[in-house]
Amino acid sequence: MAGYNKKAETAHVKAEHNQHDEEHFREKHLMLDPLPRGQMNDMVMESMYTTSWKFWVVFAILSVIVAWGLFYSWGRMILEGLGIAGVNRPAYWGIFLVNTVFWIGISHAGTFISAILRVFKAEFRRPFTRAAELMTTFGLVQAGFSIFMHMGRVWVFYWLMPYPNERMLWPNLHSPLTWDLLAITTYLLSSTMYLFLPLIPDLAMARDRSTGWRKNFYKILALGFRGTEGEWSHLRNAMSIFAFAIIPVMFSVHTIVSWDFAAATRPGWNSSIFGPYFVVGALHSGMGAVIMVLAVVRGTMKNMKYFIRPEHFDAIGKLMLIISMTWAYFFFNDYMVQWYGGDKWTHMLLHFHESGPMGWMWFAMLIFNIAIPWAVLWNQKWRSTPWIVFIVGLLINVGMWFERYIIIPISLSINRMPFTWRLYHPGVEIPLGIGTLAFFILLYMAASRLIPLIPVWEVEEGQMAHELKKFGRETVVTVSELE
Amino acid sequence: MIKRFFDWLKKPLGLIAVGITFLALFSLAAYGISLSQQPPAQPVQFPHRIHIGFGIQCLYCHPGAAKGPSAGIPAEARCWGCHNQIVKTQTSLLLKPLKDSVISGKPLQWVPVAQVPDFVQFNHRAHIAAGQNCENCHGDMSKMTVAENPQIFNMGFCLKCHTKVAGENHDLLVKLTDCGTCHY
Amino acid sequence: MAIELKVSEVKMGEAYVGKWGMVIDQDMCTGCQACVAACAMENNLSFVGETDSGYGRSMHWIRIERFWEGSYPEVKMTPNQPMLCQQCGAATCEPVCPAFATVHSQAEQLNLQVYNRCVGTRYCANNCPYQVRSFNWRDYKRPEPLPNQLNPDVTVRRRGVMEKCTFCIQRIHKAQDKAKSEGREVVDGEFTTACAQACPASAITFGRVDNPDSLVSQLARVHGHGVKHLEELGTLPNVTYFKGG
Amino acid sequence: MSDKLSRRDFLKLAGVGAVTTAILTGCGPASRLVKREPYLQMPEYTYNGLSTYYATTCRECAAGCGLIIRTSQGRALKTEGNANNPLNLGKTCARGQATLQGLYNPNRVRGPIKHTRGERLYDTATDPFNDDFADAKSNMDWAAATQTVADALKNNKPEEIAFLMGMAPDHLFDLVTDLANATGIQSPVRFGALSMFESRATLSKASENLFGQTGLPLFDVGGAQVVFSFGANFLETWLSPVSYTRGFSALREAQTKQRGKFVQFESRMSSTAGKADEWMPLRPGTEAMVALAIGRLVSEIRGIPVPRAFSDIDPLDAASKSGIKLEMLNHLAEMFANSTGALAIPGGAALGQSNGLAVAEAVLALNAVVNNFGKPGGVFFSALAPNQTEYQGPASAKEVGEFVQKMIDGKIKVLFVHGVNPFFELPISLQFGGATKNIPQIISFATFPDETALEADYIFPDHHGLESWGYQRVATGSVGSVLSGAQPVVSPFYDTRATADVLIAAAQLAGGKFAAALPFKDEVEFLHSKVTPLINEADGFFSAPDVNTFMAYFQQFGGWWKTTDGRSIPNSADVLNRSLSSAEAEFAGEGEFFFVPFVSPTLAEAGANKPWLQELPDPTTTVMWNTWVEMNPVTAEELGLEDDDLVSITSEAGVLEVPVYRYPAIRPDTIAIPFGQGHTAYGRYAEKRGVNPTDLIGQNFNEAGDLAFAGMKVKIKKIGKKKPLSRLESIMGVYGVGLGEEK
Repeated sequence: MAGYNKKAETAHVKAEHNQHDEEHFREKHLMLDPLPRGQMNDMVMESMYTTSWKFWVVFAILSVIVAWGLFYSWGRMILEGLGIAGVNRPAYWGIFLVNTVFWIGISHAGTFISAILRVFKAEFRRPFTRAAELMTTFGLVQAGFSIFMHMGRVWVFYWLMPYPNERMLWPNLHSPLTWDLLAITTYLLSSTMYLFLPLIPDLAMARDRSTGWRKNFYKILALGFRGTEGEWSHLRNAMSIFAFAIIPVMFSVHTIVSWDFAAATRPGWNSSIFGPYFVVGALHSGMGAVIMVLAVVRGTMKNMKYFIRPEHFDAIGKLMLIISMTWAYFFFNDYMVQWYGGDKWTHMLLHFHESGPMGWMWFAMLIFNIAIPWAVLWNQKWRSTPWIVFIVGLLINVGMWFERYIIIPISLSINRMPFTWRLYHPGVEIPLGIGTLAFFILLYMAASRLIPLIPVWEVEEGQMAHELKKFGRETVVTVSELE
Repeated sequence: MIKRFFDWLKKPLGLIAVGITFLALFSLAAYGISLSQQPPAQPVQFPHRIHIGFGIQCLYCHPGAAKGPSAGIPAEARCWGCHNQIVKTQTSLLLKPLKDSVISGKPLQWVPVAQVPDFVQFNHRAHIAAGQNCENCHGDMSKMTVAENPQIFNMGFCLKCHTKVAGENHDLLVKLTDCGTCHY
Repeated sequence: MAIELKVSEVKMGEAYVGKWGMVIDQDMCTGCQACVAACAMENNLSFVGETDSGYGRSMHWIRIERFWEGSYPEVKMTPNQPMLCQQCGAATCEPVCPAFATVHSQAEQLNLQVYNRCVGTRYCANNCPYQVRSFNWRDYKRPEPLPNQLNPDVTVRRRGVMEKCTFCIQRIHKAQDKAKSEGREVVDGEFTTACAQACPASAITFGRVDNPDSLVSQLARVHGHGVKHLEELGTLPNVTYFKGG
Repeated sequence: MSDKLSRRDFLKLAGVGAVTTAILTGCGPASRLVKREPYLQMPEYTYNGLSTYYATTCRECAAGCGLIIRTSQGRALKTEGNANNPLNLGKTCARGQATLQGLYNPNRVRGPIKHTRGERLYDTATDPFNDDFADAKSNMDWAAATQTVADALKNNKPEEIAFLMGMAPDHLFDLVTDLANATGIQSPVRFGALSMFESRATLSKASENLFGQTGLPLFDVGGAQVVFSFGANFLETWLSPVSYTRGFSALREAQTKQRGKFVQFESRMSSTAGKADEWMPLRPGTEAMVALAIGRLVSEIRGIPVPRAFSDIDPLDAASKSGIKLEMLNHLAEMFANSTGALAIPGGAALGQSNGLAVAEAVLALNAVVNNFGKPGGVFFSALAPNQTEYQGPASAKEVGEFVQKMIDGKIKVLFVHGVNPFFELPISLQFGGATKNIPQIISFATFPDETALEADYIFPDHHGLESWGYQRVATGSVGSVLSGAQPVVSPFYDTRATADVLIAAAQLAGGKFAAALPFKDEVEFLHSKVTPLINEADGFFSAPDVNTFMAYFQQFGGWWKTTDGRSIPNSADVLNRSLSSAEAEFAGEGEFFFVPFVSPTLAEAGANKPWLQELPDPTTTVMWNTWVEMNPVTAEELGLEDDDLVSITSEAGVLEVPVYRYPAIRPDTIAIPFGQGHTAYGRYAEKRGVNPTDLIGQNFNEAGDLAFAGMKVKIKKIGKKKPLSRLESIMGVYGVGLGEEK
């Protein structure tokens, strides 16, 4: 199987010389490079089983970080109060909500790739829908952690749930936070189900190819899937319903998150464009995260160079470029309209963003989110190179995190009562934020060794649908409608 | 390892172990709940029943109920006013703590049974003035020896009565179900 | 809730009359902090120590703001501005609380903060344009025997709970209870808030704004040029300021 | 009894109830572990849950405002002003509000202690917000303590026994005075840092010089139309701040009369000056010159011949020396001359200079030119308190200095200290600390473990003001004659004993002339003897047939006062015909900056141990919990200083390290430091916080014997370290610091 790796590596170089070669098509495009199904299954199984000592070292380090950053620090904060964090008057919201918004943003990529691209039959999506979908679920877990950390009395979180009680009290449906809670819960549940449905055939595959505790594990999860005609048709129906249904959920979640800010009577927040602006921002950071994950998976996991090829980085890179442009458009729109609004507090705030003590962050945000993607991603060669897009994805994520930091604690520093203006200096938020990041990676690492990261059936389905045909002297790719 | 453990659980011994663990946890929880429902130990086994039997009014010993927020526990001088004339006080073992307390000047430590959390600002006076009787909340003391609470004073208990009393009177309902009426 | 929330019914532009209100004469206020101390003593406010108080975490329910105009030697201190909860008729803090912990009192027309319902999202504080809410960032300690001084009529707040000026609602209730037990209405001036009671310059006046004969209503009429802060936001504040001078 | 029980009651109610709250509700339901102890014998007027109110007198400063304390079940809950008391009419200041934090202070002296000088009285190792640091244990009983005092009285020559007492003219001062008069021990010396910063002696000396009568002038701010204040910080701590604030409020009353104008002359804008319509930052030391120049201009405007008092002054010269433009002087003079109620007040730092007496005379003379004496909005002599025949001011700094000299000379063998903390309040340059080494026995009656108690051989703690009996004469501020009465509102919290009781008992033990001097059973009997003459006085707020009924009313109303105007009118006939000095003040030291120490309006001399007073923002700078030095931003820039930069300030007398506050309203050649912090003892909240500006004040007096505390020049050096100050204000929002280049 090692031969495929080499081929994939060299495919790109060859392509330059031999544009119309059939062999070149096969090397470049996964869909045109079919392998026997059994072999692909074995490759995926092997990738799950292979763990080097490095994996365990990283795993252990991350576990320690999670134990310290997340659980110990959070426990301390619950016992001592939010005083050990950096929140103050007027920056009542700090990095906790920055992280909440950030992780919800990350989670958007999965749905975008696996639902929207599925609905639009973008074929390049096939090998990495699951890798992206996993990010949705695990990202939302971190968002949940962050928002619960943020609460002053997290032990009474259940008061935010609507449940009948003798006090005759319900959550306040006027409050954007209540909408938030409902939206995030809905999104977490539906995206988990949407992760699970396409996973069933792969779990059944893994069940059939494993022994020991893993066999029991997959047996329970596969729900007795045998691959009969009826099962497949039910599964396809369910998936197409979910793929359509989850798209509005995805859009609503980040819109509602944006309403937490837009619905408030604060200078800088009270903006009607925040909904789409936040959705695009979420996709921006989400696509950046997907490309980082793919680069890491391709580089570290066995057999992945066959499934994830430069063509995929190329395709995602194009998407990133478009999203970056859209984000820039919304940013400019928001900034310009607010500036023209002429409100003195908004002016002061916009000025503070640029030239206040955290002004560097504002410029860094623009460079990372706009300048660098535009400068790099226009070049097909660059955007097909994993390490380059990895760095671009990383910078976009940092930039988007900065964007949320500017919107939340920095904007909160300026309000209509100048007597109370004050800067925000993070405290225990830093270990907690690192903890959520480590926990995300930890979950992902564990998942990569527990569930098939590549939807083999989906890849095979694509490969069956694709064909190379000669049209005169030209070799063309044809795709047949499957579903 | 895990598999062996699960296999073991399926064996009779394992099932028994599961059963015992479950029962132990359940009975601990039940014990905890029942403990919280017991009337607490009091320094004197004060029989409300007998005192009410003598025809002593509630307000004789708890006059604060008609005047202000707290009904109050009577000063020992009030107990002693009658009891020092009763021969049994000198001999009864049950009354010894009272006697000792009066002699030593160290007050008895009563444990209140009818309590609301400290974020509830309850006022007895308003309730008495609104025509509520003591037993509506505190139960029929003439049947109790050591005071115990017939019901848990939680918000549902308060609101049930408040909404009932207000009935169709909207202004009264607003006042009686306003958060700020009890919580500040 | 058994009764529906009615905040949304109070719309901007409608004639709104609150119930309790305050008039603050900034020309008289000397900034002496007596009101701040009185409020702290009455309402069991925690002191937070040097580090936290310098980091915007002090628990003052009322603060006295002053700015500077001009530069030396023509510098002037702007009139001291006691800033406290404005008890808005259409408060921005209320609709954003997910738990109804910050809720409008229909009976007293005040913005209540129900400590025991608060889950600590701090949205209300973000959304308060006056920035008058204080959050219990920690369990601030009162070493023994300082707790002896705590007012039993006011709940002692713990960590993770928002708090703010209540217009001394415990005094309102006490006065109402007393009046009711005597079979009469509360008389204007019968009681007042701790800050107004202490103020040596009598810059703060508290009373019923819905009663045209009360002292606050009279003062508002006599002055005639009172300012309600950030009124343009439609918050319908119940505190009127006179800049004077 | 009731106090102890109800304290426990409370602990369990609020303490256990609040602290052991269940997790699920946060504020928590009351715990089932709560125990309640009933009263053994319930006071007949008490009901559980209902408050009882007691009238008493505020002891936080010497003004003598009446208080009503709300108590419940033996606990004092809240301070309210006594609306009957004509001095404060129901109002209080911040310090009065916080008096309960003194009563329930975690660091109090808990019983009589035989003490080694310098030994710590409480643990200071840990965090002040923790519960667990213990005060020193009492190691003797009160019988032994009384015997110690008796021995001290008996075994020393009377003239070698001295009393150093607080500023308040109270019953204890009367008792000690009686004792001194009858036995020949030294007359008690009354002193406080406030009297030093108020320059009381200068004010009364100037009155004596001008009007031929000693007394404390009373300025009717409320009745005036235009008020010129030369350094008098009457809205902060000066003489009787609550009463003067009420006057200010009346001055600004715009509903029924024209709004009065107010001009303040001082080099640093105090919070009083912050309320002024015009702030005149004159050069320190030129106050007398400016006052005389205005006087001259006023008489010119009014078209009267320039009186002798103002004849020597050249307004142009005054203008150039003081830094106030001549047009401005003319404008001010017009304002003063054309007003129907003009008033000029001397006070504060203006008098605390080498020419302080001249300043006071010049400013008082300014009143003479508009002849407002005895008129509404004018100058009066304060009403003498009911059982007082002549004005008795506290000792001036010079007299204290003489007292210290006696100590150094070994002429004092026993020193009793009550109500004053000389180790903290007196400048180091007066050498009180060193002088105590020559005294064999020091007995402190301190309620709190202050610096002086730390250097005493015995500490016999007095009750807190709210636990004690007494009365206090109101020295100034009221229209009528007022004797504010004090009574215990709670029973003593610790094993403390009223100093009056200790002295009476000790005098009985000492026998002889001591016993004869104080022939009383206890403090209350002494009080009865003192108020008995008032029963027959006319015009009282109440009258009673006998002393017991009188005392009952006295307690109920919180004192006794006359309903008539007790103020007397100064004899101003000769004022303008005197020649008045317009000399500039002389400043001690080499430095380039004038140094103005001022009393912190929220802490004053004894507030530092009350945590809520520490957390009150200063009215001008909003700094909490610390000391700062105010410096003009221009000066700071020249010296390369930012906010919070530590600087060392050097005067002839000493060195201090303070963080900088760039204060926009201070002369560039002046710096100012508040007095109130810098304790080395005095409880966990006071200790090791800030610095004491008296360390910089040298031993210079003005002609009236008051300390020339504002007569120093200092040098400033950057240290290069920072000490961030806790401010309530936003440095970004108020000063535009850190917002970017433009604001």
